[in-house]
Amino acid sequence: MNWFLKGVRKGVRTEKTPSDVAPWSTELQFKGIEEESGVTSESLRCPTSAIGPGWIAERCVYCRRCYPHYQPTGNHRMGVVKRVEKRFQRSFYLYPIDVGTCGACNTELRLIASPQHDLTRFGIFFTNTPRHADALIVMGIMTKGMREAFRRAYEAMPEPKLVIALGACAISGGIFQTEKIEADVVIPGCPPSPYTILDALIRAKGGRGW
Amino acid sequence: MIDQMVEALIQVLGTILVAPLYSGIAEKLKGVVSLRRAQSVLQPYYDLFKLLKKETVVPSSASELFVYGPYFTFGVYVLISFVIPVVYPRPVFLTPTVDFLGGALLFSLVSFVKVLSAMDSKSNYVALGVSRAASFGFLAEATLITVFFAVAISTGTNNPYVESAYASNPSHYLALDHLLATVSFFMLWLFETGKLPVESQGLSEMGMIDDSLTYEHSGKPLALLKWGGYIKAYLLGSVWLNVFLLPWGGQVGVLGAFFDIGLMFAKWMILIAIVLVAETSLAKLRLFKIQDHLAIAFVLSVFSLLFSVI
Amino acid sequence: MKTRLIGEMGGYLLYSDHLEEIKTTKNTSNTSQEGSGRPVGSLIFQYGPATGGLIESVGMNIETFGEYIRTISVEPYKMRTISISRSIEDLLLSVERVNGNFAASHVTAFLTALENAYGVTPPRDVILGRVAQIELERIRNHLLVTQRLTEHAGFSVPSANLLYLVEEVNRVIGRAFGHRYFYGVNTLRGFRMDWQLDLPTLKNIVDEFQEVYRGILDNRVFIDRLQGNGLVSIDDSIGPAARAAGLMYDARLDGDLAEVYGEIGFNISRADSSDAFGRLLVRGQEVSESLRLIGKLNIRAQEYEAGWLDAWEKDIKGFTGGGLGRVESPSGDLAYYVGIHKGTISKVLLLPPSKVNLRLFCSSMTGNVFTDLPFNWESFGIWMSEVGVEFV
Amino acid sequence: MVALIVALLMLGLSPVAALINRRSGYIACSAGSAVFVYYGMTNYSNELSLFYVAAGLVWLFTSVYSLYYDHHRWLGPLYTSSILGMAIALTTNNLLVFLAGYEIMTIPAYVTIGLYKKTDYSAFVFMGFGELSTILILAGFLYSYVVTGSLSFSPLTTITPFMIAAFGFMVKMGILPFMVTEWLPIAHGNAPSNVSAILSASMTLVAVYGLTKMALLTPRPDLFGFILLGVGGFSVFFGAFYAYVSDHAKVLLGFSTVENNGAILTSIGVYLTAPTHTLASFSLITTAVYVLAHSLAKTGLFLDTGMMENEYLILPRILKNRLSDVGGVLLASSMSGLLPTVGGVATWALLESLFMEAYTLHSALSIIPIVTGSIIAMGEGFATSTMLKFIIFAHIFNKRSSNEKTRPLILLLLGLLILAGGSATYIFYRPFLASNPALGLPFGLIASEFSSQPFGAISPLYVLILPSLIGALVIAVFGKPRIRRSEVWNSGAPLNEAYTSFAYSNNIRLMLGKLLLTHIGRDGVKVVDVFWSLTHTVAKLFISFSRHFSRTYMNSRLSWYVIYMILALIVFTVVVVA
Repeated sequence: MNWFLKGVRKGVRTEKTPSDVAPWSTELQFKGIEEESGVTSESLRCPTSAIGPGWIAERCVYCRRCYPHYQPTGNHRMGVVKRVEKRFQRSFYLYPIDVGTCGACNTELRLIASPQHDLTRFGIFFTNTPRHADALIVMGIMTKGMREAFRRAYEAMPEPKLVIALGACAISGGIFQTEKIEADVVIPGCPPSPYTILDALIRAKGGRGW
Repeated sequence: MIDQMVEALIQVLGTILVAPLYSGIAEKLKGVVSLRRAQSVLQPYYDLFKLLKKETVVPSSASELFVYGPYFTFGVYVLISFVIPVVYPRPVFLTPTVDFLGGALLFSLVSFVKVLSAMDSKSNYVALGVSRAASFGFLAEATLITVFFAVAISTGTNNPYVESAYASNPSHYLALDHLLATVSFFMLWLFETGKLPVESQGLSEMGMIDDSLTYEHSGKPLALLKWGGYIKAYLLGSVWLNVFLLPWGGQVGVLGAFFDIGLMFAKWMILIAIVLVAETSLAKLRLFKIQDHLAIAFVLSVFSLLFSVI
Repeated sequence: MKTRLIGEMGGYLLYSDHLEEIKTTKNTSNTSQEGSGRPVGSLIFQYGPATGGLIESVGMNIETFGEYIRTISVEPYKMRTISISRSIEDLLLSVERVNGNFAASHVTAFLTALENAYGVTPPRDVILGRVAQIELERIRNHLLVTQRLTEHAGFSVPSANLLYLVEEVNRVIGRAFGHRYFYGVNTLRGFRMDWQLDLPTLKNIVDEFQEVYRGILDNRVFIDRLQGNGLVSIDDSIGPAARAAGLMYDARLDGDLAEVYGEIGFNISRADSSDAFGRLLVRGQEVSESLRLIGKLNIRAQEYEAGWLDAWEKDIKGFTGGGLGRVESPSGDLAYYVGIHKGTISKVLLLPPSKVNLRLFCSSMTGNVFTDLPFNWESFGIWMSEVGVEFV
Repeated sequence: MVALIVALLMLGLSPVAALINRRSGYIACSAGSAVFVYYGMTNYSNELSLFYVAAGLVWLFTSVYSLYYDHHRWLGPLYTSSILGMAIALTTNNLLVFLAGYEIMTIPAYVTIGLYKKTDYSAFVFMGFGELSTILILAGFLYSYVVTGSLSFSPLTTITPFMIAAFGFMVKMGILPFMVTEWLPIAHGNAPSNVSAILSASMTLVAVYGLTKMALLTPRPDLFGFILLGVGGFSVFFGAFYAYVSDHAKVLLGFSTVENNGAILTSIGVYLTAPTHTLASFSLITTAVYVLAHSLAKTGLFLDTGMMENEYLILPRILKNRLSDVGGVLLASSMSGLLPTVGGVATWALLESLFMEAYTLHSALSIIPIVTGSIIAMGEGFATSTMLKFIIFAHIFNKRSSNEKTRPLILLLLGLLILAGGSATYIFYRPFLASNPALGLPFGLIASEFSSQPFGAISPLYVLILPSLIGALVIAVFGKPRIRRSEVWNSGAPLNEAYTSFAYSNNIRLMLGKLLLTHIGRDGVKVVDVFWSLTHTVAKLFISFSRHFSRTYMNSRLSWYVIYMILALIVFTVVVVA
């Protein structure tokens, strides 16, 4: 009873529009004085050669060495959706698999379930078995131990299904410079903020984004 | 004859089609109380609709049982919805197929087939959950039987419809045996539908009991299992409402049948409210404490039996 | 203060005041022992690597004859190797990503090791800044752990409320440091900070946490899941696990930052039960303590000219040596040893707290049942990411 | 009548035939059994005739099965003569001939177990309890002779003979606290499965028959009836309970027989104590139907174990294929008392009659049927879990398939019989048929009644048809699933070790530790079967006695042992007939 009342009293805390996104998890833009072509990954000592020409979201790990030439714009909608699956419009179940993360992607992914973000209002849910899943969210660098598990998880999922690569490690090898994982949806960031993740997920199922 | 058929149709469709809604509402409210905007109340329908369109992945060594078991269990649930007063207050077409006890036996038939179908996948996670369900089964099944008899014995008939009418009489309603049975059945309902404090639909595989029965299924069979789950919750819940907690207000006649669907909605809002409080203020019991929960329910039902004859 | 054993790092045993080579190999395997041989009807139940119940990938081989856990052995499936043969600044970026949730602790320990190697001490403001980051990290982690516990108990309202607070902490961090996990914040020269730390908001968060925390402690059923669950043998434990058992084990007392902590008046938090419940109690107290400490720091962004850094950049031939850095991460002692040969980094040893906690977890699982496993697991605050890392 | 004579002749010939040629013996036996069934059906006088049908069917299926199973020269003659004994006991109206038949049925069983013994004492234990049973029955019969002055079954004025004999029969039925007599010899003596089947299915059936027959002739006693009722209830619970925690296939089935006999005993108890005549006759029919259900299903399941190489469910190696799988599932569902099978009808009827009695008594006495009913309800819960365990670990969780057709086919036939039989029970409940054309049930309803108006009703036939019909409809509406095969999901790792039957029932060991005296040690979980530890002491005494006996008179050589048995048999028969 006690907690029921507390819950009612506290009320709904889901936010209507995105707000308060950490700058260094958003899109970077050239703000330098000289020509953009003048600055390169080498000249800025970019550890993942994410500069030139322009800023390559997939590679960036936000080490800020390119600052002040490149500065955050505050735009979190960086996800790239290569395949839209309209059938998941109203019911979209995710099975996350961590193939070698530092743990930050995992936490940020969990945080899209926080009352502020509340993935369920978009008809998105986590599930604990690939059999019930519509999308496989893969994060981290592909380690030897997890390669097999990743394959099995993909095998275990019924068609139609999406593969979503989350975070710089998965989509480009990130700071560890390992292989990139092929996916239908690519969500850049190190780690991507909950806003970036939600936005991409919504667009992946045919929505207008967040 | 025709009228009964129409009434039967309304009752059965009113069960199959409306059942998911109540789960949807309950989940929505639970979400709202836990600080979230939460999903649409129609979410269960969306899920079912999507699953019906998806492919079905079958474990390599599973047989037809795995694929078609769910179809059968769904059939049994539909049959039960003919039998017990879940919408319409009078017997409808095919109602006499089984009496109250027969209904209980049909429920255990369902769980029997469900378990075999799930175990056919040979998954250890399914086995883990099944072994738990099996070891609580003896109390659950017993309570279901005794609680159904609790009313049977006070009325002298095992016909649920007569019992409903009988309980609507205030003097019978307030009798100790009826009250005990009511409490007992509610506790059982919490267990049967995987509600707190017994179980909660979480992500952790280690805590699964009922969830394990759908763990390996996918596509259409999964849809039918989930749908069957909604129907089961609706059937048992409605029996509790119509025979135990609120045995009043049922209207007869074809038009009455339509009215009854609305009435059931009203009654269910009350049940959902009760469950909502339970679900949001309780935490999950330790595994072996669940048998205490069930033992209490069982003992209560036995007491109600005793009080009804002495 | 008496010496205590912390753990094993690459062929050495780390004590609170020195490092010594291992002569006799003692069993530090992640396996709990009961009896020998396999009883009739028992099986090895494989849980993981890919689970829905745990945040990270981890494999557990549970020997059971049904519900009752006889022995358990944990294997980290995601093994990452970090090459030390790259620029020290790039290496720093990798160290940040050893464990994202403890990034500040890792970077601080690593940098402290370097600084000790070169025998320099950074300005006070830099050290205060690092302390602040570690304490913020602690608050977030303890909130997260509590949230996980309530989630496993199906305790929906507190669980949601705590997740809300975790997100809020992240936002406070993000506003002040520009990044929610301190990535790219710390450099060899100090640390970057864009805005003042929003202390009032942080205070509100912690106040609300305390309210929730008291609320869940009132719930008998929830407490029942934790009490008597995961009793550890306290002798060689660390961090909250040790303090839950009433020990004075805390790197903030004997680690590299002990001095600063001493000056700002750090009080150790302890409990008197070495089970999951005790660990929750300790975390509950530490959240408030961390807030108090942060309040006293009033940090501001700072860069400094690290003398050793220039030396290193000019690569003076023949600088050879090593340094040890140890801090108290949210889950216990975290230590780095950095060896430098002729001006380049030749060896990095890591002792992550999760490695020790993992051993404690396994030893405390025997006799438990499956359903209590997640509670015990979360109560240690283990992160597999830092266990699976290897510097080559 | 002709049929009976033919049947008895064939059965009588079969042992002789078996001595010459095993197959011919079994064939004769099968034929005889078939005729016996025919006799039972055509001369359907009262519920007792249903026993004939049940027994006949058991023999028929077992004998046909034995054609493809038996692998021991002694087995044929012993098996067939045991059946002959049962036939005699079932069909005679003379007390002593009954007893003779009873012995002819039992003694070969001793020998078989003696021949197949793994542990020396099992045969003796079985013999000991067997003889104890006989002695009690004999005493009961003699007393009845003293009372009535006739050696034939005839109405009695006192219940004492019935009481004495009842205990004798209960020993044979393995009713609590004699549970051990049921499973121990089968398991430890490891009788061949076809003998296990007749031991567990039809030998107890004969005991039940005797009990019922006596009951019919006795003025309905109140108190004693309630005792039987209660004891039956507890046997159901403990039988099912111990079955659930057993991992030896035959022990499990043996305990399940205890459970079923308990239910049957309860049903007889209801008959004896029923306040109204209607209820009495209802429960009598129920008794017979329960016997039918149990005999058929139990036979099938034991024959199933005949296809096992290893009798421990922990690592079962059973020759399985689609046929035996389906058959096994059907049999198990009947054993768990699920509609629409015969077992389901029986369970339903038993519970109804118990609670009807509670209602009609409507006094403090109602407590007994209510408590018993509740205990039985719990037992049924265990029974379901137990049968699931058997099917899962004997059939689903093992991959060893075979393409043998015959024996699995027999299993399937039994399964189908038990499934269709549920609707056939309609015939036996003749006085209790109802219908409701208005609601679409013009026929097929069985109504439970304690007086004029019905208490409840079921229609096994409709339950048999409707769900599958609706299921088919669902397929028609939503279509068949689009299937792709993939390995089982084991959280990303290959599935190396499968869940074991021991682990399946371990929760109960941990939860009900007080009842099982569970002890978790370095080498796993140990539980103590309380009743076994009781009876074991009795058994030990008997063993030491018979050891001594056999050493002195039989030089512990089996042939002598056998000869002694046969002599004993002959002598006994002579004495009786003279």
